[in-house]
Amino acid sequence: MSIIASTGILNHVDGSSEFESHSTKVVCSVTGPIEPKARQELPTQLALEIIVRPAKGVPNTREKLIEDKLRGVLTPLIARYLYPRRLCQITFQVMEAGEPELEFSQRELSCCINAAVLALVDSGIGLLAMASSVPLAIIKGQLVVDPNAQQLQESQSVHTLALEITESGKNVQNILLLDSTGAFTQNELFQILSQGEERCLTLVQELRKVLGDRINSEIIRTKT
Amino acid sequence: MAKDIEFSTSENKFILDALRQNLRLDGRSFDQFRDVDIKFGKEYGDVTVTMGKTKIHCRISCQIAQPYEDRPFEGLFLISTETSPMAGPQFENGNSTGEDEVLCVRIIEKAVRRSGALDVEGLCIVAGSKCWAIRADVHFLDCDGGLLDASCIAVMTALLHFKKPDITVLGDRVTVHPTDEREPVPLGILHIPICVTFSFFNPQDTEENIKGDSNAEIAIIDANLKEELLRDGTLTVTLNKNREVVQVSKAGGLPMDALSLMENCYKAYTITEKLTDQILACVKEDDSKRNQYAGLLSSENARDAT
Amino acid sequence: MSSIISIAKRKGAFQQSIDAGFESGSEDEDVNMSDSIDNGPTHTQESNSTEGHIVTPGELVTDDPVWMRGHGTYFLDNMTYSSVAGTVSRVNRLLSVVPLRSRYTPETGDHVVGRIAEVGNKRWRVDIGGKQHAVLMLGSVNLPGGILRRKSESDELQMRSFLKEGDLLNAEVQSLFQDGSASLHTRSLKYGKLRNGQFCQVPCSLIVRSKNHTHNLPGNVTVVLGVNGYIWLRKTSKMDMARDAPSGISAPGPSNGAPIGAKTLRSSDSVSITRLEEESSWQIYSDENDPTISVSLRQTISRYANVIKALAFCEIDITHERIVSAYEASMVYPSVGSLIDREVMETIGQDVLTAEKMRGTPS
Amino acid sequence: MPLSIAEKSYLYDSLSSNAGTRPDGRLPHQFRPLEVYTDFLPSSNGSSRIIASDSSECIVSVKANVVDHQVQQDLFQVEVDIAGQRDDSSEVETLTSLLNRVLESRGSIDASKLKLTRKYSYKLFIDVLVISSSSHPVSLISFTIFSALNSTYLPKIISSFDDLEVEELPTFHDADMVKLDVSPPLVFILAVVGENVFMDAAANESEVADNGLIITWSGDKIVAPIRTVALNNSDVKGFNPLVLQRGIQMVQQYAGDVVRAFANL
Amino acid sequence: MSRFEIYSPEGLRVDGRRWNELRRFDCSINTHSHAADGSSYLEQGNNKIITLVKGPKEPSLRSQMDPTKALLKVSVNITKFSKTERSKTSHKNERRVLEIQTALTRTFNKNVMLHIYPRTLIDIEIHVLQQDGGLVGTLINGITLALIDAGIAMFDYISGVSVGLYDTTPLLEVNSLEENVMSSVTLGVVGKTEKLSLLLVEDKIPLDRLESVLAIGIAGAHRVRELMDSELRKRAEKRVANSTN
Repeated sequence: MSIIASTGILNHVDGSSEFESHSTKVVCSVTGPIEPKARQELPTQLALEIIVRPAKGVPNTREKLIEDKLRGVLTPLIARYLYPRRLCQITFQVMEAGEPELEFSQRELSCCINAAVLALVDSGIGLLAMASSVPLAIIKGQLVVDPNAQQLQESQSVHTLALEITESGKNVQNILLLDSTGAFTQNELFQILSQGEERCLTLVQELRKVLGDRINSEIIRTKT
Repeated sequence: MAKDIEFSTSENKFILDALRQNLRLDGRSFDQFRDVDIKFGKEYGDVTVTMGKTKIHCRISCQIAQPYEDRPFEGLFLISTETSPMAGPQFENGNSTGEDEVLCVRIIEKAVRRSGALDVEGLCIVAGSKCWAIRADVHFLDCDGGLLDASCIAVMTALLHFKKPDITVLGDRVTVHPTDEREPVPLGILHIPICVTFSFFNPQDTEENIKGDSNAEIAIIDANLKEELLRDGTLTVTLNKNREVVQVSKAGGLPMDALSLMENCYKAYTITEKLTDQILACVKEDDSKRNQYAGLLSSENARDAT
Repeated sequence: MSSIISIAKRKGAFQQSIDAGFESGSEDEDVNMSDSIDNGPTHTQESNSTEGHIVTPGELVTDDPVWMRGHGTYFLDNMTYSSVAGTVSRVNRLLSVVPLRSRYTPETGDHVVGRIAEVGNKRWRVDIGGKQHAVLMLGSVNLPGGILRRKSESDELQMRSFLKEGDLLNAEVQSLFQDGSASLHTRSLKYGKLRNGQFCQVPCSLIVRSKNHTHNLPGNVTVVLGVNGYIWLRKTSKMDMARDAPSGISAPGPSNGAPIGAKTLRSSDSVSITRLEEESSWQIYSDENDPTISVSLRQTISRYANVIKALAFCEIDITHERIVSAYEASMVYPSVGSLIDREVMETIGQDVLTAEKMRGTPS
Repeated sequence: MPLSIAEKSYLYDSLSSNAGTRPDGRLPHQFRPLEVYTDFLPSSNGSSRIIASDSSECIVSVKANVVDHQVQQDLFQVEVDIAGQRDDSSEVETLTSLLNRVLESRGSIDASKLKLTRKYSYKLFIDVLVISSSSHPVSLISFTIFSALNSTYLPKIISSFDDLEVEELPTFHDADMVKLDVSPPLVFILAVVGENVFMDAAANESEVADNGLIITWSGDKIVAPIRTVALNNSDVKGFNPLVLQRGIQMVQQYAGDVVRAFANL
Repeated sequence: MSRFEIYSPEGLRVDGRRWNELRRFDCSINTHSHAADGSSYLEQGNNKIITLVKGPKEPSLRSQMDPTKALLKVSVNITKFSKTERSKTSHKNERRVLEIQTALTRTFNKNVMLHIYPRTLIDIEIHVLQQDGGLVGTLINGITLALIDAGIAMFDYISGVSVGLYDTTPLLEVNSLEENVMSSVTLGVVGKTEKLSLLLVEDKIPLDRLESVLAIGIAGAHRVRELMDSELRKRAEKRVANSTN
């Protein structure tokens, strides 16, 4: 259950990342803080423009919904008070959905969250915490962490969990997102939270490693 | 473009002065196309093309649809090129009414769709009622100039690479066979158009350009972003290996001598030849990689059967 | 013929009346390439630089380097080319090409009529029919309270009570900005807000620059002929009478062109009192018309407006004398409304030109 | 065109006085001269272009299609395009709906002239392009439509009228054309200033008008629609009901002259 | 198209022209003297267009104001009735029309002396009343005439013309019938030079034939320039004669 991720892959934006897990692959770019349009401007905080573009076809309500959920996750993560009357554009391009797009968006959503964390760090925009996200599914009463496309289709319920993580990726601070659909019991939900938390913690370590590797490879060279 | 990127006057002057001395900022010669890197994704018709710092992703998808009433024997083919700020802050999300965006969309349209690069008649399933609708989604990931040329390469490579599911037609009933059941079939590609864009600079006054006879205008191939922002005019020539001009677009800009435009067309042809070969080689290589795997599977099956 | 509407049927290409009867030789024929070599208009290059010669864009005007290149030209090395279609003009060493038609280009000293387009910070922006709006600075107008009055902050706040959007005024071009736009002033009693009449507009190329652009016309009407082609017709006021009093109508004396001042004051005491009154009161920015304008005067003003339009229709340069002449010629048509007919306008234009030939006084 | 207050009051006083002096001296019922071009679009069945003396200009094309009149009731369809305005602007939409109302099949126009067979009729697509206009363009458009319809020629039908049992579409003569003979209604617009009404108000007159009246004339009588319309957005006022009567009288008295003037071309 | 012979063995085209013959070219300027600063009406074959130039004038939007030069805006209104078959939909926001507008704007941007009209807007409005092939060339000519009529300074004429390629024969100025069955090239030529401001090829043409197509196109465009020039001179002489009255 490995991920492939890298940062700083694009040249004309302030931060960028690529995040791949199973067959789902997302590229994220961050531009900001920049001058906003008048209607976007917030007097005391950084405004966020979040754009999700699907692998196939034009964006529609499905992508708008993902954008909305992402906004809910990313807004509390960014130190927005640092950049009043500025704008940050966060753009996601889904390269491969890795799930049947008509029914599911869980995999894309959680990959977008992870990619966004990497790209935001890469852009140098102030963050209050790290975050990571994982999709989960319950198949025949059995909990599956990070299900693939096939597993999603066999599931009774699907869930996306995103957690705010602090203290070098050791402490789970808050739940940023819990998005569950399908039929499930309260018990199953608790199970989802505990197993999801476990996975999120390891994932955040992996994200930290990706970032660390990048810093090591670049900073050391410039120091010498 | 939404926001104009602007460089300082001195930087602009430096680039133009260098051009007057036959030099480009990235060290290329005037006629040098950037190296093109083509990568395939996991699925058929998923291609990423990188040219210098320009990166384009193209994704082909297909579904069954109803053909247009006036063209019952043809399938549908749509190329979608929507911009997003990912490629650079000058792009607005989904807004393709800017001058450059419109030209880009129209030229790709003419180069690929109008020129019949894809055999749309081969997409017909049941005349008048069912056909394949092929969709090419072009995603601009990173823009350092040459979006049009790179997009054309990406679309053509992806079309060559793509395979649609096999189908069986019984009367009006169409059965689509999942790709793991039956080997999917490639699209019919009739020719491979390649776009080559020239950027023109006027090293002198406008008066000299209009009335003089020095013809000293500078033409460079495959400009990067900075060069694009400074250029006085542009020409996009689309050719294929059959020595056919597919499309030429010089939509205004710096007036250029007709003979030098012809020269540009011939230069574009050598690039077309080279790129066509590269595209075909890449597709073939990827195909054989996949086939190796498929071959392994089929030999296993063969063993099972015995 | 119906008296309430005249409908004329026109044939062929949509050309203006002025072209009627002008048959081009090759009409309705496809154009053959082969005759292009010989039949094209040939123009010897030497003759092009002569005064009044017609040139078109891209045409070589002269290859003589002694000329200074003015408006309507561009050059490469020794060659001077035309950038507009027009006539070659030479003033001393300055060579320029005057386009046949173009928007009004202001020059310092021009007497113009303008309309307030925008009220801005300490300035008004005035539509004078040019390429850009002209600017009228708050400091360039007379304010109620006399010349010696200093402008104050309260003036900045109540600019709309002096001049507001839509208001018409006449003014002088005080200076030109770098980009060719004009700065106006109304610091003279002959300039300012316009009242008691109606506005009409003609192409600016038909107005000839002269010393005086305000004329009293027969029938108690005064015309302000803006150089920019904006024209104001009004009831002659006491001020108008005073202006013309010392020197008469047709022979403009030195006082006419000069800014109003001591010389005008000489004319009579009653006027000087009027002047003082006007200058010191809000009256100069009033929107009220003279309540005593009679119906017959209104009709006279309409008649003048129509004859000016007739002159413009015939593309005849508009001068004080020609307006009077056209007015007299129009008197054979008792109904003012009949002057809007094409044929009538053409007849009036013709009459004016004939009368001039007979008098032997071309403009 | 915004006018100054002094200009407006001068114009208003002139127009509302007993004499009703117009700025260009016209009589209250007098039109400005018009120039008409017809038949300049060979690919349309009828075309007309009218230029008013203030250079307001309107172009109308009439194109015919054969339709099943069971399915399509409205045999006239007007579409208005005003240069510089969006197709969905309120002015364009109001004008389009008004003009379609004027040409409604069950209205005053005789749509039976378009009937080809028992099944089929001609449907006329009337495209209006207003190149420029300095005052309310409805009258100009209506006049242009009038002259375009009067210069419309349609292919002559050669198949039989009774085709209820016939499968085929009607067939037409290759060269012979028949002149369309409908008498389309004319729309007049009048400006109300004080107690006076004026035909064909110029831009400056419209600017001071208290109100405007749209009155439709068909054949030899006043027909619907009759409505008021604001000619400016600064000085609109109510008016005396007697003025409406005066306006209707004026149209009744002079509309025939306009029709005759067009007929005499 | 079997009824028509596109190019007969005797060398005649569907409308009776020879391969190197232009269509009827009827133009007039100053057709809308009140409504615009410059105007033209042009019939090139069965293409009929009205062009209005308004400006240089004060821009209505601040964003249209450039302190160094004038902003040139071209809008092309292709009417629904311009073709034989009436179009059901408006052409206003079609990509093809946007492309034509951009191409025309960029063509005249380099030819009009925009820098002498800072902070102004030059608004060009074209109405296509009827079209019959080679439209973009006709639009170029209409704009050139109207700009000159407006007295706006420009470096030279730009004349537009289209050339078709029928098998191996270039046919000057295609009509829509020809345009539908063969590839065609549109050129915008600067003055009497061989410089191209605009060059559009929208269908396949053998690379080795392009040069001959361009050659005949340039010759045709030069002839169009002469026709426009003679009309302008005719007008100018009349105007000059009138003003010396």
